[in-house]
Amino acid sequence: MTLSPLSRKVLAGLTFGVLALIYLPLLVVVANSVNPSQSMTWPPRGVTFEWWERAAHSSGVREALVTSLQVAAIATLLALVLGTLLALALQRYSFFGKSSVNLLVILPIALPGVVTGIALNNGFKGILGVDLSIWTIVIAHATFCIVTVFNNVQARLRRLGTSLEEASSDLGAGVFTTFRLVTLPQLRSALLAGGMLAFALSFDEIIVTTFTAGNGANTLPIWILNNMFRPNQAPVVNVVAVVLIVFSILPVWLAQRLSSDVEAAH
Amino acid sequence: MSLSTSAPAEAAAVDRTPAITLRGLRKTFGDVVAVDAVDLDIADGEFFSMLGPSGSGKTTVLRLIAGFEQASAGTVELGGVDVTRSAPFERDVHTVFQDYALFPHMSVLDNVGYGLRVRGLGKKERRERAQQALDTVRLGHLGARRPAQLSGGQRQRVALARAIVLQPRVLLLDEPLGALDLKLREQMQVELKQLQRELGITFVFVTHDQEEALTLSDRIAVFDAGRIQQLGSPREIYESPASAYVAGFVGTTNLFDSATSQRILGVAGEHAVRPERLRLSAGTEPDSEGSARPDEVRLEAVVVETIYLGTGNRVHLRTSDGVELVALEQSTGSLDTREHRGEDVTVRFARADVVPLAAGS
Amino acid sequence: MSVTSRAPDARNDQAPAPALRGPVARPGSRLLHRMVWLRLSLLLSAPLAWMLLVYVVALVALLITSLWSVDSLSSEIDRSWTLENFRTLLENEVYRNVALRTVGVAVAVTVIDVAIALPIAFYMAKVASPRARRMLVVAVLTPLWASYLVKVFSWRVVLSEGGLAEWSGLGSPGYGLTAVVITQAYIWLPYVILPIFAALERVPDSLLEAAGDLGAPTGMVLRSIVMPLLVPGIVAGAIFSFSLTMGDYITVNIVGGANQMLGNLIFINAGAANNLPLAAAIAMIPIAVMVVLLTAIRRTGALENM
Amino acid sequence: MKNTLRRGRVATACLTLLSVSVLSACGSGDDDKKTEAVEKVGKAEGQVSILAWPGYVEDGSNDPAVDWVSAFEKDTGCEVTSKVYGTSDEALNLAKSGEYDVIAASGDLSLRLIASDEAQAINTDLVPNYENVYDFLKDTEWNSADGKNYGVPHGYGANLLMFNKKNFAEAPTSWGAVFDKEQLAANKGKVTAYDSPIYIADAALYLMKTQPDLGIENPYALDEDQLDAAVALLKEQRQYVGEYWSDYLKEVQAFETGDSVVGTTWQVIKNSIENPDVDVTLPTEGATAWNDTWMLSSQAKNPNCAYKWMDYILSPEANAQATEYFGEAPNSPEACAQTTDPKHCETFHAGDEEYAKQLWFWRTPIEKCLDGRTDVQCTNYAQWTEAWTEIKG
Repeated sequence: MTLSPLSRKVLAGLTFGVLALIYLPLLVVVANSVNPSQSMTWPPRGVTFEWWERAAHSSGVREALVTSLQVAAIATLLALVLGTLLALALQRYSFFGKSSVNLLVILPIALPGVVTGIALNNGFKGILGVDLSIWTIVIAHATFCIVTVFNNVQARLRRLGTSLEEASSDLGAGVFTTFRLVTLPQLRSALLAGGMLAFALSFDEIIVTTFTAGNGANTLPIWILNNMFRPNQAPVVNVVAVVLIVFSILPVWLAQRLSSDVEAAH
Repeated sequence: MSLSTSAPAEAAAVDRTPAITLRGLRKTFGDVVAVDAVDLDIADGEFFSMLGPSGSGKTTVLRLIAGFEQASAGTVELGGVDVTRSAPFERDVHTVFQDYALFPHMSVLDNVGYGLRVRGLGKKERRERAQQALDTVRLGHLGARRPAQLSGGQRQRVALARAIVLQPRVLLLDEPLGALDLKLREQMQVELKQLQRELGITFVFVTHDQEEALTLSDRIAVFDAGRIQQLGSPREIYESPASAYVAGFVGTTNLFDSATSQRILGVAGEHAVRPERLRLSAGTEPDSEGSARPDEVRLEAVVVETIYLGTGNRVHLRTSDGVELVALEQSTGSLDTREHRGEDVTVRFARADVVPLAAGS
Repeated sequence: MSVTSRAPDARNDQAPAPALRGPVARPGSRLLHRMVWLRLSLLLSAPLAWMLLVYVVALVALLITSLWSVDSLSSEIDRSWTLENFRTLLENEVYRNVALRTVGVAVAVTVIDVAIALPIAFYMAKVASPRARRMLVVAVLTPLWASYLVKVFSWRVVLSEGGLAEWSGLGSPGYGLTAVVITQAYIWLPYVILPIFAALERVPDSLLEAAGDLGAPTGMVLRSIVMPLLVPGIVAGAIFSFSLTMGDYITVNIVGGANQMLGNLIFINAGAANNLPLAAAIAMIPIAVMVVLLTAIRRTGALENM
Repeated sequence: MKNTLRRGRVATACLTLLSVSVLSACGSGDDDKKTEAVEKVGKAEGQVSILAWPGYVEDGSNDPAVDWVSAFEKDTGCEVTSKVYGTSDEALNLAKSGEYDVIAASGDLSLRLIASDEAQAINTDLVPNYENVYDFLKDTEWNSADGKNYGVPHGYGANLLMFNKKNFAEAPTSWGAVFDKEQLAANKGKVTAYDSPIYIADAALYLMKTQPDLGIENPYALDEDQLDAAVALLKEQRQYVGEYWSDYLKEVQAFETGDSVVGTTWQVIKNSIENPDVDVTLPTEGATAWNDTWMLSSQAKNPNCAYKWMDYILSPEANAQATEYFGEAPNSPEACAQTTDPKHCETFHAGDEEYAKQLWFWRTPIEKCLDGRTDVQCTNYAQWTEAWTEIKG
């Protein structure tokens, strides 16, 4: 389709304008991480690195960060396995109740977090009699992360068709060999994309986490929530956010590169 | 038509176990009957084609033989062994897919060596045999490439190499030339035929292209609505179509329904005449030459359209009582024998060339 | 139709290498192939058991809890059936107002996000060079990693009196529903851009060009060719932004002024007021809204392609 | 953030409530749950698990400079694990899990813990530092029952009136600044209030002083008519409210920028505001307030370390650190001597009994009227919550 140079320019202008808007509040965060005022009012009153120093020495942040990474990693892993299994079942077979299963997978992300949160909280404590812990967070996160993996894998499977798997089977490969040598490599970039999104969702989730976190299970968002509104801690939270943004660019960029390389090879 | 279909070694063949035996094979998808009670024996080493329009069930039969589909009823035997319930990876047949189905994440050499890999062959032997198979299809120099870097014809040959490297007894080819342009297609036809002769493997070839089927096959099964309409050598199929359907699908033909036959030929029942059997002469001939010879049919007609084909002309005609005819004239070279639109012509053909068709199809 | 076998004219009787003959797959593989239901149940059992045990049980329990009440003296849950909570929801107009306000905000956020995401996703997928595309995706994804709370709070700073919005001369709507809509639209925008971008990426360029060739003007190409292919992506993004907004109670606390949304009511009843049955009953409102919405969308078939 | 029972004037209501709980304690026969105080502190178990408000148990992990837990661990050999909670109700649920030895409870929670047998009586003799605590914090109805002590007091603070001088010709001295229509009109959209059902008590307190015919004796004991009056007052106030606050930082920021100019606050918030125009006062009507109690779980697995903790956190050094960090009045004159800011206790009016007399410490409203009325049922916290939802609309 041919776009007039003008519409191209308008689109480009719009895109970069919105991107600028997206980054504006982040700039505020950066500014406040060096703003001497504890209440983070605008405009900043000067420059101080006190908060950065405090953040560097805060073992609470470090522990929360490690907890968050652990939770996100395990939840993502679970979501990858469960989401892929579901996508294979729903994309490759037809069976009674298929559309209900499809709806069920979407539900945890489609229902508001506060609903999922109290439902799981009530379920863990009231029904299953489980004490809340880091594992209840993992279970809750995995539950709503399944759908991101599921969506990506299902879309890929649909595009892939079955002929590669048939070819492999035709050439003598059994069910598992075919999955390992043919299906899985074809799913790689879809798994990467789905896993990334799942990881990001879990890493920054606060609402469901609030309801499912147990004693001592402080994820980073919970640490932020606990500290954001406390004396002397709020500016440190800004520092943490800035560090997160900076460090997230690398994995995001790498993943993007990796998945587009895989796409290109197709 | 280039193939002799006479069968010289009949005596030897009779007690050979067929490579493929299908009995009462049936496949339904929900309410749709894709394959309906197919019985078929395909001999060892035969080049066998399944011809039919899309949706006629030919590809489903192929997939049933390969094991990608499970038969709803009936049996599939390979070399006398019942494999109806076996998985594709248990069957000693290999398939060349219509879209080639090359693994995009592997090099050409790894693609060809895949079947050897899953059979647990060592890397060295694997590479040697794969290289050999690539050499056979004249792609030995492209082993390091990815499938995406190959042309359509090259991919087609890789798919062939990937299948033959396993030395199957039977090779199934699902419209393998469908995606190629005409020139490449003709070239590949020759290569396929040669390959089959050299390897001595049974080829089961699915196509909707009647010319391709006629050119390549030892025998052809013409499919329609999930059933085999006619089975025979290319010559039998072409010269003696068993039904109006076969006559219409394989080549062009002039079909006479029962009433027309009665009027023109004096016999009831459906009949067919191939266009190249029709002879045309200009003008309505005077009665003085007498009526047609007893072994000949003579009709008067008007030229509706003439189409130049290079090797000759295709002439569309209509008789005075409204019967539409098509005639094929060989080009004689020097003279322009082309009939013109609106011209009156006399059409003759031998009664021997008229094929009676089985009723009801 | 039975057929007599015919011998082919050419035969080559050389025996193939024995190594290549015979079945090579393991018995488990064979069994799995034969039993379609077994394969399916192996695939389905783990995820389905997970979803049922963890999630469906929890939702059903929530529904049951909404039919209980809390004994005011002991603060213990009284497990006798009552529709009292739902009567409260129906009779007290506050709940209706808050529910409508919440849905209104969610709709506004969703509409704004889709409207912004469409041209941007289109530019990213179809206009930008592959290199620029990658950079743009990174640029859209990166803010997801800055903590949600921090981003919301920085909007509070932007929108405050004398804040960045006023400072830059744009003016600020102050704290209130408008601020909530702006902030939520901001927070969820990447979640809407991504699926639409992914859907657009799957639309082959050739399809657009073909439509252009046939003389269709750009606008018509967009409407007749691109939009239908985009619907699943838009639906996915819209569900994201709609449901995430519906369930949020933190943003409205921070920039919503004196307003409250359904999430706040659920949160305060489940936590501070220790009235889980009422919280569960209120939670049925967003559940009902989403189920109706999803069912309607499922009719269009967009859900299967989500 | 804190829903606490008020320091009540009438003890009988409380005793009635407690007699019920004692009966149920006798009937339960649960061997794991102790209700009688021990005679002496035994050997340290090596660990103690604490449930507390954020900022009460700091081990330096948030800020290396803020650490009074490490010293305790070093002195006693008791490893501390802690969990913070957001509301008293959350704390009640957590306490019931039996995983915690010591609980820092606000007034409403302390009584509920006792009523549900989750707390055991303590022997204040085993907490030597208890002696120093201000007498007016001892033996109150939110930390003792039936003549037994169920905990030791931590710190306390009042809910004050904060205002921006620029918006007032003359500094306000009455809660009328946030409840009187005429005074509100001048600051429409810039009024703030504490975002919790317990804030209804603030309105009730104002009504108690300004509309005596309503007969309010205790802002936590409201019959339906009195609650309706308070709700009506708050609904009117709602028209002028810019935002409600429950987060510390939110109010600090709103007063810094001028988004809010008048409303209820804590002393610590005022202290964080750099804007010199913002001031704070204890209005003539008095104010609501909170006081927290360290309690011992009836399921405590480490009672000895728990006793050691209670004594430690009552020590002048630790109490000074914790209350100064949180921003509230310490519990003893000795602690006041230890604060890093020498004026801390002056600022927070620690030990000022006259000041404390004007405070109505948070309590949870229950059906049984806390002011001793028996002819009428009072409204409970669930009704307050519902009312609060309606007020905000």
